Amino acid sequence: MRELSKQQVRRMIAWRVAQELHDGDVVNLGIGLPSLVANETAKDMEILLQSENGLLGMDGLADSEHHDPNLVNAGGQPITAAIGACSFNSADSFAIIRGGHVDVSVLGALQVDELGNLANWIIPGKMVPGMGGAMDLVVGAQRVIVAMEHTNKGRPKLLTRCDLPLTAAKQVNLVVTELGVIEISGQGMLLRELAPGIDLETIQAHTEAKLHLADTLKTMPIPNDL
Amino acid sequence: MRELSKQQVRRMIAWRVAQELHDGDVVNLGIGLPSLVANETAKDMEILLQSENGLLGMDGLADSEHHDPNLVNAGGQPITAAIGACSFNSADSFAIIRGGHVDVSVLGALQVDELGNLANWIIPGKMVPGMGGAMDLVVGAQRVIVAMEHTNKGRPKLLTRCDLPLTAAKQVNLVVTELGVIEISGQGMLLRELAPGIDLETIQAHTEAKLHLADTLKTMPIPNDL
Amino acid sequence: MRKRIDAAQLRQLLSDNMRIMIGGFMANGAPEGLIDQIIAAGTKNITLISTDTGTPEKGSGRLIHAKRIAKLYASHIGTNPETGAQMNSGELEVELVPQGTLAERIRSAGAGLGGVLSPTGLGTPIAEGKRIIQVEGQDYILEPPLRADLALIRGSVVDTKGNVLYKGTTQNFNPLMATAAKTVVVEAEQIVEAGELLPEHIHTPGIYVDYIYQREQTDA
Amino acid sequence: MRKRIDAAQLRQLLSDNMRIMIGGFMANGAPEGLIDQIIAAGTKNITLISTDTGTPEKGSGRLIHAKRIAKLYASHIGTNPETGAQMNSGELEVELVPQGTLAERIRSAGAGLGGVLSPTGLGTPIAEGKRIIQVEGQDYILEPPLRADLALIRGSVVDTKGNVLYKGTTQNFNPLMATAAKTVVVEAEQIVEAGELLPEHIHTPGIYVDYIYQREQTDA
Repeated sequence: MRELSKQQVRRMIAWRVAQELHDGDVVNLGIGLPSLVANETAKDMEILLQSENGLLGMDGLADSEHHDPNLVNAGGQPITAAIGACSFNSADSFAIIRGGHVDVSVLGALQVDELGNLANWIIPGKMVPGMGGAMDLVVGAQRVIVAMEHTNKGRPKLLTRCDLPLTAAKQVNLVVTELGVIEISGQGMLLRELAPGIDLETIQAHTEAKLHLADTLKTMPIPNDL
Repeated sequence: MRELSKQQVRRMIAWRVAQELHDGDVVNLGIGLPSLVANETAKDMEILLQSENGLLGMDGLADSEHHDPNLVNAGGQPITAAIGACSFNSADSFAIIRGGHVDVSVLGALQVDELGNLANWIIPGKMVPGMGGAMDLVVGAQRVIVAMEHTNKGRPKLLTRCDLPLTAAKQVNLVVTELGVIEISGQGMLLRELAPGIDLETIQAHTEAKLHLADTLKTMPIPNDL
Repeated sequence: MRKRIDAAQLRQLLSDNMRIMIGGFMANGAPEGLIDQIIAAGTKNITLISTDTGTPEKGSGRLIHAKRIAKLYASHIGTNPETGAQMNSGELEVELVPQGTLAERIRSAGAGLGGVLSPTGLGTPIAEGKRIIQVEGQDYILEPPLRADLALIRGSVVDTKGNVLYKGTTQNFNPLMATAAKTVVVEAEQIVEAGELLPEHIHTPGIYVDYIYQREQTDA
Repeated sequence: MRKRIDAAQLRQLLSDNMRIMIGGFMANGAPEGLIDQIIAAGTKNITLISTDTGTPEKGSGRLIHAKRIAKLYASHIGTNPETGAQMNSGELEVELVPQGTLAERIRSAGAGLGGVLSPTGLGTPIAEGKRIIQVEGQDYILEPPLRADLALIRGSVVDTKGNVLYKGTTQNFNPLMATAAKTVVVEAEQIVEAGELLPEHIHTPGIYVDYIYQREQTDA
């Protein structure tokens, strides 16, 4: 496989996450890379996007022509609503999230470990943005998918144990990176798919946690046009 | 004072309770005698009636011409809504009640005692209607007024201690009967007003609890046309 | 309109010993057409959660009258003499819950919370045997979440995505129950196309609604 | 329209050391006109409750930028560099609260409940030093109610009785904060006569609203 640009890597991860979604799923996408998943879902599939600031049925970013100052996403950007969308207050929004009514939450991570622990909200002494809605999303969603680049400036992000303060304990189900797809199982990290052109040694070298091999290790599918 | 009919007694009590209300008060009226208070408020006063099944701004009972099957009071009777009324679900309705946003709750009682304890929801082995919204109303309202006939078939209802299961502990502020107006104070029952033609001996004879006399014992006002 | 079901499909959702929540307040906003189907299906030994039991002829109380209920959670049963009679005879187990507490117990189940800390019922028989939690010097009763296998609700206007608007006082327990059951069926007074309800007018998001039912018009 | 107030009357409601809730999410649905008046009045040493601190130029974050806040409860502060800077320098005390927990803490104060039992934050620094309550075998963090002296909210349409409707995503924390403060002021985008909003379209009942404020039109 030829060298991919940063943008191609991000698209490849977002596209692979989109393959995990099912028709009718209620999905919350975090800002950054996870938000790209919205562009990659099959056109005949209906995915309901939940925006934790108070909308179910988010459509896309609004262009200047359709800009409604009363309608923004969780990043504060102007958006459009799909037909049949509904709005609500923050208590009701997090009742949807915490109550298990979101099928899939996709978010980024600073660290994920063998137990499914997730750290993505604070680097003590360096970065304290706050957790926003992330802690509720990770606890409440039926399935938690982490979509991220495999390493941070070469340092592994998939660890035996997170050393940053946690966002939530034991909630991550799946991790998708540009190197492969890893399930968090009762026995630790289970490698399900390897990206084209990546071998076991390479992915393990970039992963602190021990990768167990799934019985049916597959090649990770990527978009046709990549 | 001449002998009053049962209907006149009820009207006298309801009218006296209405004098306790202030312009702009949010009021919840229990079924039966308390519901009559709505007819007795001064015409230039705005009282907002809360119906715990989900309406603020109850107007009156609907006649057949204005009957809307989607609009009923807590007794299930068709009603009309005042201009500016709003409706809500039961959680939000009791958030209004329990959260202290109802100024006055007026309800009937089987028993009230010196501590302000109230019993009005069950007679074990005889009558088990359930508490409905009464327990929340008595705990949540800023002021709890009991509107009732002074005795039940001659037996006192104002007791040293309730012997029926309680609706709420220490929440009653005022009791209005056809014999007088009694405040529940830190020292027990404080007689504030005596109905016209009633003497101290008579009211005490119909009251099990000891009645303390207010410094300024007054004659209980009654409607001019009674 | 993939969510619409008819009476036959609805009956497939019913089984004996189920835990069912039914909306309505004194039968106002109650899904009478769905209650008809439970009666017709013969479903029995039901645990019913409903704020009152209406009357023997109206609302969830019809199921008491038809002797389908084994256990009941309600705040008020005084308007249906059948409920008291079956309770006294031991046929029906009744747990009385203050109305505001009932609403919050259902809401907390739907919201993924561990129940409610309510001051309502302190010093009364309602507090007996329950945990009392002190917060900031005040006592509260810990009341656990209340959920069900099936919620049957009624909506005034339902769009094809399952979004619901309730008119007048017909909201009552309906939007709360919609959040707290594994399967949710709404009986629609009126069905409209998605998009006809404004996003900010919707009381129950369509994601909570599994199926939409409309009572068959017997009067042609 | 007895609830309407002008800027001078509004400033009478403000004082140093107050505990103020301000609605809005990334300044969407934030009462910018009311924030203007706090800045103009010079009110300081405020305890602020707001889900985020917007930016230094928008929403409640303007009060951070103007150094009026001594203590902050928020779920996210990353979009306003001033907040982090003042926190690091020790000028500003910050309590970070998960967004859903913040919403429920405010709601529970308004609803007379003893706080919230939330699973959010278990096993993280958010749980440290807090009471853990087990219900039906699950652990929950007990999070106490959160109330304020003053809530400043924004409504899209406000009627003359104070009933509020919020358009689009501008609800966010506004209707919750309206229930949990001693005094509530709504900044109205549009004021209509009572009766123009249908009862079932109203998000915040007028009884929660003490005053209605409309920003002066500086552009004639």
